[in-house]
Amino acid sequence: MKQSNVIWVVVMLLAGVYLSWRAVSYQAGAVYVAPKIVADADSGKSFTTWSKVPSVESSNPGVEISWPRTLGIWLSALFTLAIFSFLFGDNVVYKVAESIFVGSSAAYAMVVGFWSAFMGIFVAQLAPQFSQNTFMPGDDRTEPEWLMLIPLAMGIMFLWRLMPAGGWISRWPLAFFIAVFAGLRLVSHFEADFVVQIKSTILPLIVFAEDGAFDLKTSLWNSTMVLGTLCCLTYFFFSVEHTGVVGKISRVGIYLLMITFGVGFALTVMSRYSLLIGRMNFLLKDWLNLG
Amino acid sequence: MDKFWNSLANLDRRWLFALTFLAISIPLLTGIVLPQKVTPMVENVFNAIDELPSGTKILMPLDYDPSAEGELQPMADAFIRHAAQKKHKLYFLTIWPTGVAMIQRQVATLKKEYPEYVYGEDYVNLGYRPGYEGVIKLITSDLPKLYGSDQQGTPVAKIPMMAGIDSIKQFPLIVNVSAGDPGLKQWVQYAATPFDSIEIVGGTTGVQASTLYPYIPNQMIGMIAGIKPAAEYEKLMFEKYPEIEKRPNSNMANVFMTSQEVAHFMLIAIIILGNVVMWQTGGRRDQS
Amino acid sequence: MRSFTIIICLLLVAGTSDVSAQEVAPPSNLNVFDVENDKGEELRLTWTLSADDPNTETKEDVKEESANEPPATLNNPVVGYLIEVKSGNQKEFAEAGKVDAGVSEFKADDLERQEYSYRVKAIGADGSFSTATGISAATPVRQWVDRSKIYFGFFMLVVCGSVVYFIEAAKAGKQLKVRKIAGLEAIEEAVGRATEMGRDCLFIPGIQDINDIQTVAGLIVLNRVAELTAEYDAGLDVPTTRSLVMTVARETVDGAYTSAGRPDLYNPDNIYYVTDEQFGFVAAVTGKMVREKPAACFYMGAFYAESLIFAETANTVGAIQIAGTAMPSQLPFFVAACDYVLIGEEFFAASAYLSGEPQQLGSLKGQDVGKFIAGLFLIVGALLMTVSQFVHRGASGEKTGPLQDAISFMTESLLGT
Amino acid sequence: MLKRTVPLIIASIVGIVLILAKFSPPIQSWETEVVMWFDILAVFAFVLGAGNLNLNNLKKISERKAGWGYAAITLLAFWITLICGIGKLGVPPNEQYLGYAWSGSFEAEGSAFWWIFNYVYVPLASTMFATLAFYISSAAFRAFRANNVEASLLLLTALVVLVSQTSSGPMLSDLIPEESTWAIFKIDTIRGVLVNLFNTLGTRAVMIGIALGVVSTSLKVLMGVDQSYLGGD
Repeated sequence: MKQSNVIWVVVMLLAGVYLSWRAVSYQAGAVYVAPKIVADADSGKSFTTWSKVPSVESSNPGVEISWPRTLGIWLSALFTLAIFSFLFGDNVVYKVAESIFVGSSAAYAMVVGFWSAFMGIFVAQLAPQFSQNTFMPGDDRTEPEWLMLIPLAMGIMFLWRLMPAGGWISRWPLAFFIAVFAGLRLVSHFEADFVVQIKSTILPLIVFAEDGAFDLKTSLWNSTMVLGTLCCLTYFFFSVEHTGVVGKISRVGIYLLMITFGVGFALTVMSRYSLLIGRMNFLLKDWLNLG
Repeated sequence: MDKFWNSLANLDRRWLFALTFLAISIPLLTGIVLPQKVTPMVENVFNAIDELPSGTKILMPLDYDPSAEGELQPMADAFIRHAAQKKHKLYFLTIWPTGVAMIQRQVATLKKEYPEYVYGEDYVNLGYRPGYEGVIKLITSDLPKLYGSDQQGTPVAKIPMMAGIDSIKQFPLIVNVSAGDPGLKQWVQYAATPFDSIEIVGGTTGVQASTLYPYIPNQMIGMIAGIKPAAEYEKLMFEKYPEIEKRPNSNMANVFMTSQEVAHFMLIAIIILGNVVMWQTGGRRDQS
Repeated sequence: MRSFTIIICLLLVAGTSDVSAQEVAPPSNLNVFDVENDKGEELRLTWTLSADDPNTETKEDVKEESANEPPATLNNPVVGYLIEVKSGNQKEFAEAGKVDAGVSEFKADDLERQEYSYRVKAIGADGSFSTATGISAATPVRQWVDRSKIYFGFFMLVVCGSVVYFIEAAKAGKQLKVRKIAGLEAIEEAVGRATEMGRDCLFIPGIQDINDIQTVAGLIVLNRVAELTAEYDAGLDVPTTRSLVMTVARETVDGAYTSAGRPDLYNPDNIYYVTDEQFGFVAAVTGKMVREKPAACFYMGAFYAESLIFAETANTVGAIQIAGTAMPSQLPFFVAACDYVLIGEEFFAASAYLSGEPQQLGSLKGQDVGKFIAGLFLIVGALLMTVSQFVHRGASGEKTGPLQDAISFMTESLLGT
Repeated sequence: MLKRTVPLIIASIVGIVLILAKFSPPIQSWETEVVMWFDILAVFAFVLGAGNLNLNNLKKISERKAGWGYAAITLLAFWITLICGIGKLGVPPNEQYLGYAWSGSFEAEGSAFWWIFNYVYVPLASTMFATLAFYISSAAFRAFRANNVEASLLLLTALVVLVSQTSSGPMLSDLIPEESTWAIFKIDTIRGVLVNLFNTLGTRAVMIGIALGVVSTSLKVLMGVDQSYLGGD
């Protein structure tokens, strides 16, 4: 154990030396920004915003290196390595990255929900004057939308569970929404998955070409499509035991499903490797400036 | 010998991880490229851009995010290089908030390799507008309503190449790169299908591709689905414009494709090895 | 009528050739209809294009026949049309919209349910307007029932009705037989094994919110799994990606422990919120798997790319894995990497099986009727189309006849949406 | 009564009304309205989620449980991100409304929240996603074994499609002359049949089954046959 620790320390040190060398001599991970001044004649106010420019423009006037963003690139690279390290076993670095990830992504989702749904819809519709005077100046709503009191009431009912008594009232909004989506999904799945799929599988089993000749290829194709779908459907029958003829048909059905899954698996492989290539490319090019 | 197979049967999967890592990264670092056979669909996409007269206005919506970069960046690069080589006018925009950074990358490529391209005259970055497919529906009839200014906040009235553009019907071709919904499907449905004057080609991920094939060729000229066709596209481009090949990173799809090729054969070998091990050890599967 | 207009135009062109701007020929035959199956806010307008419209068909025909006649006869071609509207109490016409040349229809929306009068003018290239068409009027009508969806509704009623019928029949005491599903028998075995090993059962109800019916189905399965863990006194661990799912899961597990007679064992802390974000959740859950080594993992709900990450990580700690999902794209990964998988419909059926309540089994019988109807449609439809192939063998052109009517009734009406 | 019967009545009425709404144009828009309410309720629910996250981690810290340091890091990351985002730290005002300090987008380039998103969230999420490439290898080694007919079919189809996705596979199979009877064994042809025929038919059957499963689960919820989501009394 001790020996392996020594090896790790040496490896880390070497990596550190290499990275400092890349950072200094090749400006690994450096990000350049250019300023833009936005001024408003009416209020006399002006602000400077900064946006990223390609490193070829680093010598242009006004362009300067952005330390927060350069630090960001380095941090991204370290996070990338931290997540990859989990593949070789749980470790401190991964646990730190995981903790940061969980905390900040939970807050991220809440911030998005807060600004887009809560402020952007709820407050903007219930208190248009307030929202237009503060965070949504471009909005042209004048009258409050009183319907928004319904979700407010439901929200209060839902949060009532934090109270010592009467927490059961929170079941009402939950039942409401579970039922709402049960109804909506019932119709949409029936439409898109049931009706449309049946419709597109209704094909002639025997096909003749324009000139009246028998079209073997299309006939075989269509027949397989129709009969194969029927076999797979048989597999899903619950009230019939899978024995005898039904058993044989459902057997063919499960074989066909396995082929489907085999194809599905392999088709995804290319995209998954591409993800890894993308990450490696970030490490090698964006960060280390290699190649 | 039995001992050997048994140890393989209980192979620590970290060896497989290491193998995958090497299969992906070594080709990336060496930059070796393999020959490609060009398929007809890729040729159609290439010709759609190539046969337009120089200076044609092309709308380039880039709707993807960093996680899809590994698959879509090379084809976006190839589209941009090809279009710039033909001196087309490029109009970038995106309906994904994360697309803004992707456009910045393309702009960087243009600045670096085509210094004669002038912002506002040859290309413009209109940036992101929220609204998903609603954006597409709106700009088919009224572009300035949504895009009153470019990404930098410059009013379109001050951008020479925006003069006279009131809807995307003025673009004979849309070149879209997309990683999901809303994306290529919506551009086909709401822009290319209702308006005969707009043609569309696209680039998308391999996973997305199967849902898009039905639109070809009636509603969409063709598409580049994944790294492999992107590599073929680059080959076509190099044949016609050999000077592009000499630039750094211009053959990214081909380099990535070598990684894919090696990784795919590694995976096939792993599957076969798994089966050989199973036969040799009599199907025992020790889980640790 | 149209040719007459053209002649007049040509005469005008001939007579006043020194004047560059010509009066534009007006469009004609304006018709206004109510849009069917809407809530009474839309009207549809159609008209015949102006003779000076470059897209007017007669011009095209002429062009094809005599190429020597140049399209230059259009001194002042139409560039668009102006639609004007006047509602009941207004006196003046106001602009309702503009369309491009070549377009001969317009949809007016956001209307009240009152009478609207319309007229259309052509706009010339020089910006002048033609005289207006005759005035045409209509009132938007509100339809309470969308008649285009009646067949779809009827079809849905049949399938839903059979599910309801069998649930009620089972309640009334009708005996129903159902086959076994391997993955379900394994659930009890897995909980038992976790108890023996003294390790937890990990249950993930998917990564979607409660508005996804798969999450609801997953929570129903959780109810049965929780009953088992209560009986066996095994540990249960339920990480969720949504606050609402956490809340409902707590109610569910609480109820399950109560009905298993062990409310003392219920600990709400074991059902907790991690983060809304997909991969943040994955990072936390895989970390937990490696550290706490659950003996059984259940994945029941809507899953995306994380399916394989979960399955491969749990495999390294030697957990029994049972998955159920209705995401077709993730089934291959679960099938390859888990011990048992409930495929699509089996996942929804699981709750009925596990409850063992007769009325729940009735719903399965109803689903089978649905599949039977699907199969019947496939067979009848395919046979009809095959017969049609024989009947129309070698024939070109539009297929007609009662056979074709039957096919289109089936695909367009019954299966039309 | 109030705990169980009323929610069940609510569920039945609301669900049926929304099913009918699909068939009645005047009330079709209720769907959008109600879906919007749900998004708002989800924000209210964040109070519970955030409370739970904070309580759990605080408990770990105060009890000095193993790994309490990580709990502290999680809390720190949570609050920093939340404050940066809700407080719009470093967000410049909207360019058209400079007088309104809060008018900028909470994700504006250069803001603190934008920085966290780009340099913390994005690399962590996309790397986690990318680890799938490794898991594919390990799953292929352990799970793709021809033990029985089902597994063999899964394995064989996966192999064929994998070969078809390479460059050299199709090139090799192009050595088969176009006109020969063996031409149907060209890898692209086989791939076409597998992807467009077998994959389609299997997926269709699965989707038809899923639709029926959804219909019956929804009906059970609306009829009150399954009440487990309401918990005990």
